[in-house]
Amino acid sequence: MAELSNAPAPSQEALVDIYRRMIRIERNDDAIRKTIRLGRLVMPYYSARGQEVIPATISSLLTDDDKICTIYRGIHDMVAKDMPLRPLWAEIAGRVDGTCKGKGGPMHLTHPETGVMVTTGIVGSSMPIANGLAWAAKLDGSKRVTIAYFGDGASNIGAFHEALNLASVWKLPVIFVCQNNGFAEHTRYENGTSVDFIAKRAIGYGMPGHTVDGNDPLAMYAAAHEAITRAREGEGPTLLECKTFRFLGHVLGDDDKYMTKEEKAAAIAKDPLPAFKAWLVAQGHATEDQLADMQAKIEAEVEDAQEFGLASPLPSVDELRRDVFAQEMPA
Amino acid sequence: MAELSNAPAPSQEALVDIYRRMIRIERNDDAIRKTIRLGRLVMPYYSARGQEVIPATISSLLTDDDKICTIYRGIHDMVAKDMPLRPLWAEIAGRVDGTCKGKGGPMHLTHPETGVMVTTGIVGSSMPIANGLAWAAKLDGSKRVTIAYFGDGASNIGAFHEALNLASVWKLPVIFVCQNNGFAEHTRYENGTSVDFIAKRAIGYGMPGHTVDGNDPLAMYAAAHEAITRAREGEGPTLLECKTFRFLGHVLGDDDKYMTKEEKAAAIAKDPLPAFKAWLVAQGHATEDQLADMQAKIEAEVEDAQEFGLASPLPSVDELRRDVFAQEMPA
Amino acid sequence: MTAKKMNSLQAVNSALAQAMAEDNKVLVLGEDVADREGGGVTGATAGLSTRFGDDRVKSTPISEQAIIGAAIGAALSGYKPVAEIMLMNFTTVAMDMIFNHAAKLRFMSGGQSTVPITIRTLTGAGWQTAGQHADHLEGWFAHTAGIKVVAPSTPADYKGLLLSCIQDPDPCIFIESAGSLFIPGEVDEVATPIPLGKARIVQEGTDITIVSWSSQVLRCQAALPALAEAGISVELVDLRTVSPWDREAVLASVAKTGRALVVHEAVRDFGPGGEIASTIAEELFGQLKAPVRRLGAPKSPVPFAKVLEDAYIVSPERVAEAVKALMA
Amino acid sequence: MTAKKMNSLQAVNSALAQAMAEDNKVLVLGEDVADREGGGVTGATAGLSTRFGDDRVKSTPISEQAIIGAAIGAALSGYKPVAEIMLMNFTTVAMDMIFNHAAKLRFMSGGQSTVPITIRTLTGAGWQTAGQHADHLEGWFAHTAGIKVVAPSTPADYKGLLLSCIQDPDPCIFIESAGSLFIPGEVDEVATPIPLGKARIVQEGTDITIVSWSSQVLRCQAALPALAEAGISVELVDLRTVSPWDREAVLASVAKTGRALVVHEAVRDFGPGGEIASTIAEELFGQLKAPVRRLGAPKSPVPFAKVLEDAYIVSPERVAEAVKALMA
Ligand SMILES: Cc1ncc(C[n+]2csc(CCOP(=O)(O)OP(=O)(O)O)c2C)c(N)n1
Ligand SMILES: Cc1ncc(C[n+]2csc(CCOP(=O)(O)OP(=O)(O)O)c2C)c(N)n1
Ligand SMILES: [Mg+2]
Ligand SMILES: [Mg+2]
Repeated sequence: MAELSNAPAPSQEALVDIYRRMIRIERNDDAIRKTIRLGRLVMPYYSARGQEVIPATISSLLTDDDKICTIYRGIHDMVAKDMPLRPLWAEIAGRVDGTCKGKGGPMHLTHPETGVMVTTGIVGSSMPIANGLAWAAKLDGSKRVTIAYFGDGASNIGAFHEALNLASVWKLPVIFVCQNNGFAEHTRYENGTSVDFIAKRAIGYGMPGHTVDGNDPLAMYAAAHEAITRAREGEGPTLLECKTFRFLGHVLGDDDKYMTKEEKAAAIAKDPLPAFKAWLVAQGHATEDQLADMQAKIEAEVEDAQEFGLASPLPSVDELRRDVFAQEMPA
Repeated sequence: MAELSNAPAPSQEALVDIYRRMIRIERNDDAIRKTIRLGRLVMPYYSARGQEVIPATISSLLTDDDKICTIYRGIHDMVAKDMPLRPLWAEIAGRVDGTCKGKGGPMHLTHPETGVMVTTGIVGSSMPIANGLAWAAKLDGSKRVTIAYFGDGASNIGAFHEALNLASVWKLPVIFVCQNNGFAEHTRYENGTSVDFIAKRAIGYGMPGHTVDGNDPLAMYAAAHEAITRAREGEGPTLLECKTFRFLGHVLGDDDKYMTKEEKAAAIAKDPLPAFKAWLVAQGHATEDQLADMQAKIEAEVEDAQEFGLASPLPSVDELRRDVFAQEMPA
Repeated sequence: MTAKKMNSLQAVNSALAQAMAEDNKVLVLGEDVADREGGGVTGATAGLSTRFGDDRVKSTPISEQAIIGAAIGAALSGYKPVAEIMLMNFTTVAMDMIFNHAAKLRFMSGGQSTVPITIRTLTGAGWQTAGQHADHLEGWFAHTAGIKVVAPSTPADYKGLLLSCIQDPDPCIFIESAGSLFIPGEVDEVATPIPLGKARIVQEGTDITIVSWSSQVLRCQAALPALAEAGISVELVDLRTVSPWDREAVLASVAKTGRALVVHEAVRDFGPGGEIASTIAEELFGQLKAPVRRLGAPKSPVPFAKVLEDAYIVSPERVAEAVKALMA
Repeated sequence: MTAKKMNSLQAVNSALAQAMAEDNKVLVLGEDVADREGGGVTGATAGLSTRFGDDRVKSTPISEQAIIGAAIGAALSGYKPVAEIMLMNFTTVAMDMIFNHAAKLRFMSGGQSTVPITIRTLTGAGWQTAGQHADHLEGWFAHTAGIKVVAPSTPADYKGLLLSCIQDPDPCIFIESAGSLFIPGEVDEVATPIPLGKARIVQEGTDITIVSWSSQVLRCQAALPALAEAGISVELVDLRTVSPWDREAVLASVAKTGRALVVHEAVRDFGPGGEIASTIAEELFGQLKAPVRRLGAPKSPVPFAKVLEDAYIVSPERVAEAVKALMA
């Protein structure tokens, strides 16, 4: 794990905070999967296990005021952004106390208070909307930034292109964060994408683009710091390509036939979570005990959220007439 | 007009043929405009006056078997491809002898025999369809190529991105020809486009991209030759950005308020038509007389086509029930 | 209130100016909309960027997805963007943003997100722009949950309804149509918003109700003198808002007249008229003196040749004929 | 002919294999469709690339505009491409290619261009995929001139109709729907194409006609036993093709029964049922014993929570209720 020279080193506090976000993502993901396997949650689940570092690091540099737009594979992004877990669980359980009253579900989780503005199930569509959030920040004279999360496959759809071009022409405070996990559903990166590094596409929009090891918190910190600073200072957008891997295939239950056992095993062997933990301890940034304590608290939070979510009432069918328009529709 | 060293020089015959196509475009355009001004043709007209060199040069390297997809500003592309003028005129006059029986009009002229496959009024949409034509050529084991014409403004729409990426991944025999006239309707290049040269976007698709003086037949010949050869030899697509200028604004009648008189005058002063003609004569590639003779023949062809078109009968209203589906719809 | 003679295009410009002056959250974006670009190809937005600043009136690249996306994002942040999609056929390149996002974010977020955008778009046959520039697609949007569909026919309605769209908390698509754009009328300089969802009775009558909207209202109106001469008393209802449509007004009118004709410029087949006609037939079953008929464009793309385009549009003569047939 | 028990997903696979074997101009393209990518996320195209080669079965990037564009271009060159758009909501990102191009090129070219493509797409509520993955948009396409809309409900129809779509000279959108995809049935291994535009009488009856299509047919069928018990003789018509729809069959049936209920999974408001209901009411005016009623989804995005999703879909119980109300 190499520290980049021309970037501010994260403080000890920041490092531990990144780890906190990572372990919160992982513990929550683990609980969701277990609950699904027990049949107590029914939903399509796109686990981001393996991709924790990216949003954990980025979120460590954001405030509640900063916004994110994310995708179906985005619960890690929300948890990293410190979205509370109780309404998250109630939502994925389809209950009234969910962020969206159970109407949106896992692919459309929304929590404006922590800046989780839009979660979309349409590949590529986080980006054009993120521009609008960034435009509003500019109009407000605010220094807040917007992050658009998306996958490698999404970099091949039209919305990517239009969004990056507009962001550059309008110099918007937005960061386009591509979580390149090497696959788009079952399609390997190089079979769908014509360029070796997605970051190169930034050249076509006159904006900076960087390919980063998305499993390396220090590299991610440096790149994210630079991009976020640029955006806050009114210098415009950046494209960050963060290389990573999804350990659990496209959707929970996916049989992974389209990849080799070896490559999967090799990727999992490089799991950033234990590696970063060991590094933190080795470097003296935290003790095993401190981290165990942190983890225990998070597990308690997750358990509480799970119980809360699954105990929350089911929505009334009247909800079909509400929130379609601002005014409730007649029965 | 500099000859490029690493490209085959066009033969004398080719040079004269390029000029023939240019003057055929220009004479035809002139006649269309006059006929509109006389009120004998009613249609939205997007003149390409000033852009003749691009399709004239490219078409000199194509056969009838090669295909083009073009746009509302595309009559020059068709005329360069040697589309016959009689059905062209009948079509823009909305008559039964038109290429499209008067149903498509100027924005949808189609003439498969000369390879004019699709003319679209939707910015960017020539490109995805051109890919399919190129894919078919590959499946057929044919060496034919497809040209997708489009404007600089079109390089900012999603279809551009998706088409270039797919063409590269599939290694299709297609050439993306951007006729960069510096404006998208009333919007100046740099106010809509985030990169200084559209050709740079090719980097993002792992394909060659070149910016060429689109008013210089020799430069265009060299670049087109290279791209077409690549495509014919199965090496995949190329993006050509051809810099040019439209002398008559976006649509006939446009008042050009969005540009300065000076820049327009400067561009018109560099009109490639008289310049190329003078060069041909000076270089001894043709005599004034030969070119005058050629022009006279073309003017006769245009006049004949105009008369033919305006004399052709109006379509019957039954045509609304025909060609919607393969089978005629009941009355 | 001072009224002025203006056409519907000018009424749009006037509405935008009034809305921007009254509420600094109102923004305008779209291709060529700023004055640097001539204030719009038709001039609909002329003068706005000069008056309200380049921050609030922004020309965009040719990127309809990016346009609607930017509008949505700004709306989520408290702004009221008016996005122009030059022509309705180009909504197809932004349809994901409109259908999957603008229309649905409120519901999918359980009411947390509000997307008060207005999409202005022009369409309609009559200008020989052929197959890709003139479709009336209001039926698609009316079938979409979460978006309102507004289709005025007079300058005063263009202005008053656009003002309402801009202030409405829901996304609205505001349809400007070739056949009515340049017809002049009286418009208040400072206008009162006209409520969405309320029809306008263009002419009262007792024999038959014609329901129409957008430019087609004018073609129906043009048929009225001949029908009056034929002794037929027509009630002409301009829906103004296609969705939500004014069921009460329509049903009340047909309950009175006992006959209904629904006329739109859109393709008849599976068109928006089906909703209105079948609702009338269902709700007033047994009370009708004649079947409810629908007129619309044939199932064909819009043709180029003038003679075909004329036949494509439902003319005043065809309206009159259909009314007479229903009275027979 | 040997028949085999298979579900509709397998029937699709079987149809594609048969079509590709019979005609080497048939191509398949879409996201993940080749065997290298697992033969489709659902397995609909499994085995095809291995059997017919990677040239004829091509996985694509996530680029729906490019997918449909490539299909159109290949079709213009004599091929018969079957393009998969994974889910119907994603047709919105390719809508320009479908609506402005595939559907219109024949007309706009005066008959020179022919675009025999088939767009296969899956949709339908029931899998808790929420607001952006389950809309039934057949109404939009049925309103579009130049494209045929096919929506089968049984494995045999999935196969026979898909074969017809592929061979049809016009663009077809072939709608696969969650509610019917995994229901098994008998399918011929080498099947005969089922003609487009012809309805299927699922059950003959004399009291009332139910018109439906796609998965909704199965929910109507599930209501039949209860209705039979209540002594109501129902004629259930599966349209199979939504556009062009089988007017003759529907009108003949309703002329016989005197009552009609149109039921679809799509949103009721401005939905495709409006065309059918208003046509029935118009053509059979004065002959009906009850108003023509329509059932469909509420005007709402598809909700996530199971309890809401269940209420969103028109259940067999609601079909039965509506029938009984019409008989009352
Ligand atoms: C427009 C659109 N097309 C197709 C899909 C189906 N789909 C869902 S996820 C996915 C793969 C996306 O891959 P990538 O962008 O790399 O993100 P990842 O899932 O790997 O995080 C596809 C094709 C979709 N949701 N939207
Ligand atoms: C999708 C779409 N958006 C907008 C338009 C309206 N429009 C027609 S031409 C044009 C400008 C295109 O500019 P460019 O691509 O540079 O081509 P040029 O006209 O300069 O040849 C625009 C915006 C359209 N036809 N299609
Ligand atoms: Mg991926
Ligand atoms: Mg241009």
